[in-house]
Amino acid sequence: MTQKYPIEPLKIWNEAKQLRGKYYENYLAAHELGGLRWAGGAWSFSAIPAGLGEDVYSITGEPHGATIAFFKDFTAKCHDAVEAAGFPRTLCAYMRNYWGSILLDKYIQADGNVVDEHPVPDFIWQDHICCSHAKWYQVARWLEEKKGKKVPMYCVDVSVGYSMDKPLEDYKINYIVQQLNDGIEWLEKVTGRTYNDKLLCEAVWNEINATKIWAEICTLNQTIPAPLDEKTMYSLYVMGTLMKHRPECVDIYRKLKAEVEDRVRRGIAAVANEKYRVITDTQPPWGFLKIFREMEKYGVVSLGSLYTFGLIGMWKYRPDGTWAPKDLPLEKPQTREEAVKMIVEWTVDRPEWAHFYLPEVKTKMILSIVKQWKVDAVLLHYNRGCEGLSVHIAENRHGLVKAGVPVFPFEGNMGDEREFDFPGTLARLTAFFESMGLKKLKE
Amino acid sequence: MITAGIDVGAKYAKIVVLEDGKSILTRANGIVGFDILKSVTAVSEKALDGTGLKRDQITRIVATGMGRKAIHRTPPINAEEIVPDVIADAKGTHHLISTVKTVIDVGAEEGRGVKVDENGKVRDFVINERCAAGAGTFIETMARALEVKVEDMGLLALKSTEAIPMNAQCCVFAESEVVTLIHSRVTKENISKAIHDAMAGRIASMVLRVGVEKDVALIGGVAQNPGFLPPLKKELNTEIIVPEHPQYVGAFGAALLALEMEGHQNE
Amino acid sequence: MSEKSKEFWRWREYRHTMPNMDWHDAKMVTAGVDIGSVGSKAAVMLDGELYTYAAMRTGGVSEETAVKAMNWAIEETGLKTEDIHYVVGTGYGRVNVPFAKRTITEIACHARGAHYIYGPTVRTVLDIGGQDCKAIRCDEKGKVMSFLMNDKCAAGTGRGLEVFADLIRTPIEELGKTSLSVQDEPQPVSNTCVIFAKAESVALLRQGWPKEKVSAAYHLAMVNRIIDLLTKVGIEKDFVVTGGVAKNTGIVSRLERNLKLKPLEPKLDPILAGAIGSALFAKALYEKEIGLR
Amino acid sequence: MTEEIFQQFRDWIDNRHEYAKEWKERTNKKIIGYLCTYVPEEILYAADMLPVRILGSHEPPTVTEPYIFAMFCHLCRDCLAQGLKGRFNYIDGIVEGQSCLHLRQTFNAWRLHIPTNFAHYIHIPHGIQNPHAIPYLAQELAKFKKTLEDWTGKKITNEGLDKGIKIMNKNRELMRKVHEYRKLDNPKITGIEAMEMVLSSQMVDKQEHSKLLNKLLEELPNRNLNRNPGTRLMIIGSEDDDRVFMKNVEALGATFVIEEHCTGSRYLWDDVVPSEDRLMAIASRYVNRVPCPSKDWPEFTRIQHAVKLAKDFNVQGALVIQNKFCDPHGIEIPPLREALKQVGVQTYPLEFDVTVPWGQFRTRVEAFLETLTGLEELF
Ligand SMILES: Nc1ncnc2c1ncn2[C@@H]1O[C@H](COP(=O)(O)OP(=O)(O)O)[C@@H](O)[C@H]1O
Ligand SMILES: Nc1ncnc2c1ncn2[C@@H]1O[C@H](COP(=O)(O)OP(=O)(O)O)[C@@H](O)[C@H]1O
Ligand code: SF4
Ligand code: SF4
Ligand code: SF4
Repeated sequence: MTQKYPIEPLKIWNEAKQLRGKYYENYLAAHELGGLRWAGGAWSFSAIPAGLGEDVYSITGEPHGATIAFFKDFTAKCHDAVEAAGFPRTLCAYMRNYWGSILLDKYIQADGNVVDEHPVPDFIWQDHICCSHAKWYQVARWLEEKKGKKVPMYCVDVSVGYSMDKPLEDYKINYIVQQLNDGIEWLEKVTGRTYNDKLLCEAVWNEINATKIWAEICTLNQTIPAPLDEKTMYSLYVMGTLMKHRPECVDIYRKLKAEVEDRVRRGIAAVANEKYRVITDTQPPWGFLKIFREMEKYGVVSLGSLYTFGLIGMWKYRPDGTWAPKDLPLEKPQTREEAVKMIVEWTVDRPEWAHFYLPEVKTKMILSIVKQWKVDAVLLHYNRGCEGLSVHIAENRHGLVKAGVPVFPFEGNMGDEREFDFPGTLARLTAFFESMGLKKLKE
Repeated sequence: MITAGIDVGAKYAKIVVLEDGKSILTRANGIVGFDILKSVTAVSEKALDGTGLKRDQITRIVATGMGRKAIHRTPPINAEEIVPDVIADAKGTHHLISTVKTVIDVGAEEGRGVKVDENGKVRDFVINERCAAGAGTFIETMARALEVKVEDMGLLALKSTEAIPMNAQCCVFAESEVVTLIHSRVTKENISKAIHDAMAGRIASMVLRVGVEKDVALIGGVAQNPGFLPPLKKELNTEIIVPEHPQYVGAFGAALLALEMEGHQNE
Repeated sequence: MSEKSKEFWRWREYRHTMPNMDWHDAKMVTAGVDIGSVGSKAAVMLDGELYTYAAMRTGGVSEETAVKAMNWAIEETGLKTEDIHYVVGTGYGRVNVPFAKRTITEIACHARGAHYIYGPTVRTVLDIGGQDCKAIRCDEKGKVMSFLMNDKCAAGTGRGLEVFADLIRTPIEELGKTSLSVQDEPQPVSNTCVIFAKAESVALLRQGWPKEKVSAAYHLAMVNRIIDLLTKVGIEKDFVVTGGVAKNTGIVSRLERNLKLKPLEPKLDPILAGAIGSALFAKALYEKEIGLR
Repeated sequence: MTEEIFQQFRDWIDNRHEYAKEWKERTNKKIIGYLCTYVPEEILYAADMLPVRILGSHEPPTVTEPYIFAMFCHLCRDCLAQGLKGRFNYIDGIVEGQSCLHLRQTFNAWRLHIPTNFAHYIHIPHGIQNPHAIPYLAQELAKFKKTLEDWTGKKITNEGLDKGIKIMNKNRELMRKVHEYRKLDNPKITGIEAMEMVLSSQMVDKQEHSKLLNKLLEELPNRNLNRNPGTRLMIIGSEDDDRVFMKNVEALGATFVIEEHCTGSRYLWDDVVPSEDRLMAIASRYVNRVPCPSKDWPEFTRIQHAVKLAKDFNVQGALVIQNKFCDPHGIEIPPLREALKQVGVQTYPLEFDVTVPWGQFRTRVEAFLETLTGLEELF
């Protein structure tokens, strides 16, 4: 069968892969490099500890949890260890992966290489909006303490809500700003270092740029054929979850954007026989990414999801009602005050925070994607591994069905393969495609 | 033109042979053993037996059901096409009840809810995931614990005098709960009702995910169980139509699809 | 009975009286009756030594089964129920033992029974019965320190094995051996649910796997689940297995292999642990009653 | 007399809806349903409204499937089911005080699918251990107060707030006094009775409830329960209103002498300390109260509190229950059990669902009791 569109591998692929690998190595080697390392979540205000110096390396829990999930044997060991320690198996799967590696005292790197000893962070820097965010590290700290290692922890409460149509009240912004200011003092105290406001301003500006460029890259996927598919995006958005405040991240996203623009110009597709465009929602079952290959056999391309777009990318509604990358602030911050306020105001618009509060907002954003990205159907992952991103998911399903969008819900778990039935899901998924009039393409 | 549909279920194979999409020439069912091909061949021989019909007189066979792949383009049956259950269910039910909007199909190991449009096409569907407690096997397991024939379970339930809640949702634990109930001298009638209620609750909550729109039809082998319909109606708070020979509706739908496909090919 | 309707899951029922023992010589005759969800066991002890016992399948009505098991155990010994000083009931149907003076949970009884059967070095007892599986930690006297039972899903129990025996048409007593006859261990069946594990086994058989291999896959899945439970409670030596499934070599030898820990060899039928434990408690209770304690 | 008082508590629970409807009829005032005990009932009393807690009915909730994914805890689904079934059709509004995601989902589904005139979500801070939480909450409460005022067209005065604070403080204080009788070697009330006392206080007019508590406190010194208290148990965990379970366990030869959850002592442990700035005073109470685990970080203060309760009430063992899928509480189980173990209190974990499988649980609880005290003399 002849291909409908030309395809090409991404040129930047290897560079991205190396960057990611390096990141995991640096964290491990932080002390040898004379630096510090900290642990926290993918959503934490990572630009703030950047003011401690250029030699501060971090590891973020969610992408690390996902990396673990990718290697099923290691995951299984993690889960066994966590259950043996008496934790319920219904908890956040990433968190259990993370705890598991502490309990096993092993560290897995991006390429699946497992080394002995889970590196203990010098401090924990996290924020809290999902029930599990701060608790994750509180328990991580408890587990380290049982091994005789005391880890100081700071956690910022960002659970102030979200409003769709008007900005958050000042006292809410201030509440977060005050905590970050305290946090800076705390960082100085626990590390004994003097805080550098200039580095902070740089980091904030990097983060703002990186997250905006990512949104622009996602926007390019509105093209038919789509230049990127979701599986590829997973490998690229991860930089934003690991080091969104770092110059390397801005740099690679710039290059990536240029390359994708070029693909669009030349009509290069991600899936050669793109016929049917879908998006997903929330993290996929990481151990089963091959489901995307199965979809391609029907000419189906997944363009991304609110999750891949909105976890890193920053978006806003334009006056004309379109959903688009958020505009940059007018200028780079110059002082600590400006920088802290700017990053708080930038971050509270994160789409992946909005839906924590109002299901209507999430439905609205998904519907915007459906319209602007010319999407035919939405696959909703009822994800047992993450209550944070599956909160209100049934409401979203409702909203989509009401708007006439075909929806395929499936149950799974992003990080615990025991809760994902691959053959069963595949059978139902192909039934869905066939009921949409698609046929398996002849090979 | 003669077409046929074969529904190769988890437990039973059902075959319907159809003339011009109107009259059913023959139909039969039988257990699916380890060797699917052999079992289905036996069922189709049973169906054709005495009708004078031969395989080569059947223009096209469409297979559906869990085991459909085993007979796809494989002799001796050589089903030309295969379709997922939900599509066959929708087609068959819509043909029998043109006003149907929601089809509930409960088989041996799977329960399904299908939303159907005015042309008999699938609009949306849901299939039970992972727990066997929402399908026919559940009642079969319980029948064994009660030492009652499956076919009699429903009638027993209809004679109950009292509603008893059942806690355990899992087949196996439900079995031990049934044993506890037996020991506490609860009547078989009441236990049987509790079992049907529990299962109806599970199916209802699954179907509610796609929403219930009238008319609602119940098909599949479990539709033949008279004890299941009343609690399901109650849970969903709606009337439910059970077509004649509900177990064959999927196969019937497949036979209709076979005819349609022929039509397209000749165009 | 035709081959077709043969019930492979029906394990053999039996009784036994120890030779060279006479109840007339005993100061204390006590008994334990363990009414499990699948098996019912009765044991009579003379001054704390096992004298006679019976094991049979639990019927529809526990009270009847209890009486039957007890009567069968004392059959031909000349002993009458009235001669027994104290009876303790245990097991799932413990409250339905009409002639028992007291009930004690099977958890305490299995630990104590294991202590009797295997000796005082036992620290971890794994009881795999009909519908549940218990991991028990005990001290040198056979007293329970902590325990866990499997939750929600009944996979990993004797009942599941019975269903499976029927499926592959192999008598339950030989099931374990069959599963050990394969060269290399296959992947375990993935579904932990009894019902789906069965469905998955059917699928494997349809793919042409020999039944030995499917059996190995099924046993392995069960063993994995059991190990999960064991690690939660923590395994300490010496480790023993009790309950009916202790007689299934397919389970026990895989436990040994995967835990890298050899369970002690039973000196007595391990299905009796619960009944023996309760008979020993009966003795202690009787001593208390007559002022010996 | 005492028996009649407890009977009244029970009747209030069993007939909570009838009570509320009758109350409304009688007083012509508004009733507000709330989901989590972080809702400051003081302000609702100040607005002359009756706050009633929305709780489930322990029937398998099939009706919630379209609105809440089944991996969320049964409480949040069961609560929504009550609304969908119209059992709370008398309430004038619904309010949620931010706690876990699970109840937030219930709140939103309620707001979207069940007709109500008023729905308000208070963003109670999670960072209760940081110094900015109290002033921040005071502002959130001011917003809540204003929304109420806008809705009713009636100002909430300082006198009103004082009244609200007084009603709540009084009720909590009386219930704490009753709890003193649980410390006795032979407690004068059982666990199920205590649970029914606390539960009913969440369902009826606190002033009426307090009247009854006053009577109860007069009677209790002379009460003799005539029952062997057996093992002194504690129960810790997520929300728990499973009365069947409590009753069954106590029938096995045990007494629950204290519980740490929000339908038990956690609800009544802390008072508002009055001060000129009423909203700051209320905010302090909700930030400083015995916390729900979702808010309790970086230190485990609730665990420390549970350990103290275990000592003060001289417990012999604790059942640690987890509502299936409840993350905030589930996360803390191992640290909690370890902390109790360190002070010599053995624990046993149980996972609760919308109904408990008593057949399975009975053996476990009995065996746990046996390991604690039951069989010592038989070895
Ligand atoms: N008369 C009956 N009474 C009760 N249950 C029945 C009856 N007939 C069939 N069933 C049940 O229906 C189920 C089989 O339904 P079917 O739709 O053929 O399933 P599948 O397609 O999955 O094999 C079995 O579980 C069986 O117990
Ligand atoms: N001879 C045997 N060989 C293998 N398995 C056996 C044998 N006898 C009994 N079993 C197994 O033991 C189980 C019953 O164990 P038992 O300890 O009596 O359970 P319970 O006390 O829970 O009823 C049966 O389900 C069966 O799987
Ligand atoms: S449950 Fe989801 S949102 Fe919450 S911490 Fe885990 S991964 Fe993050
Ligand atoms: S709960 Fe029971 S029926 Fe459900 S999956 Fe588990 S063993 Fe199977
Ligand atoms: S039980 Fe847990 S998850 Fe459920 S409402 Fe309570 S705190 Fe939230």
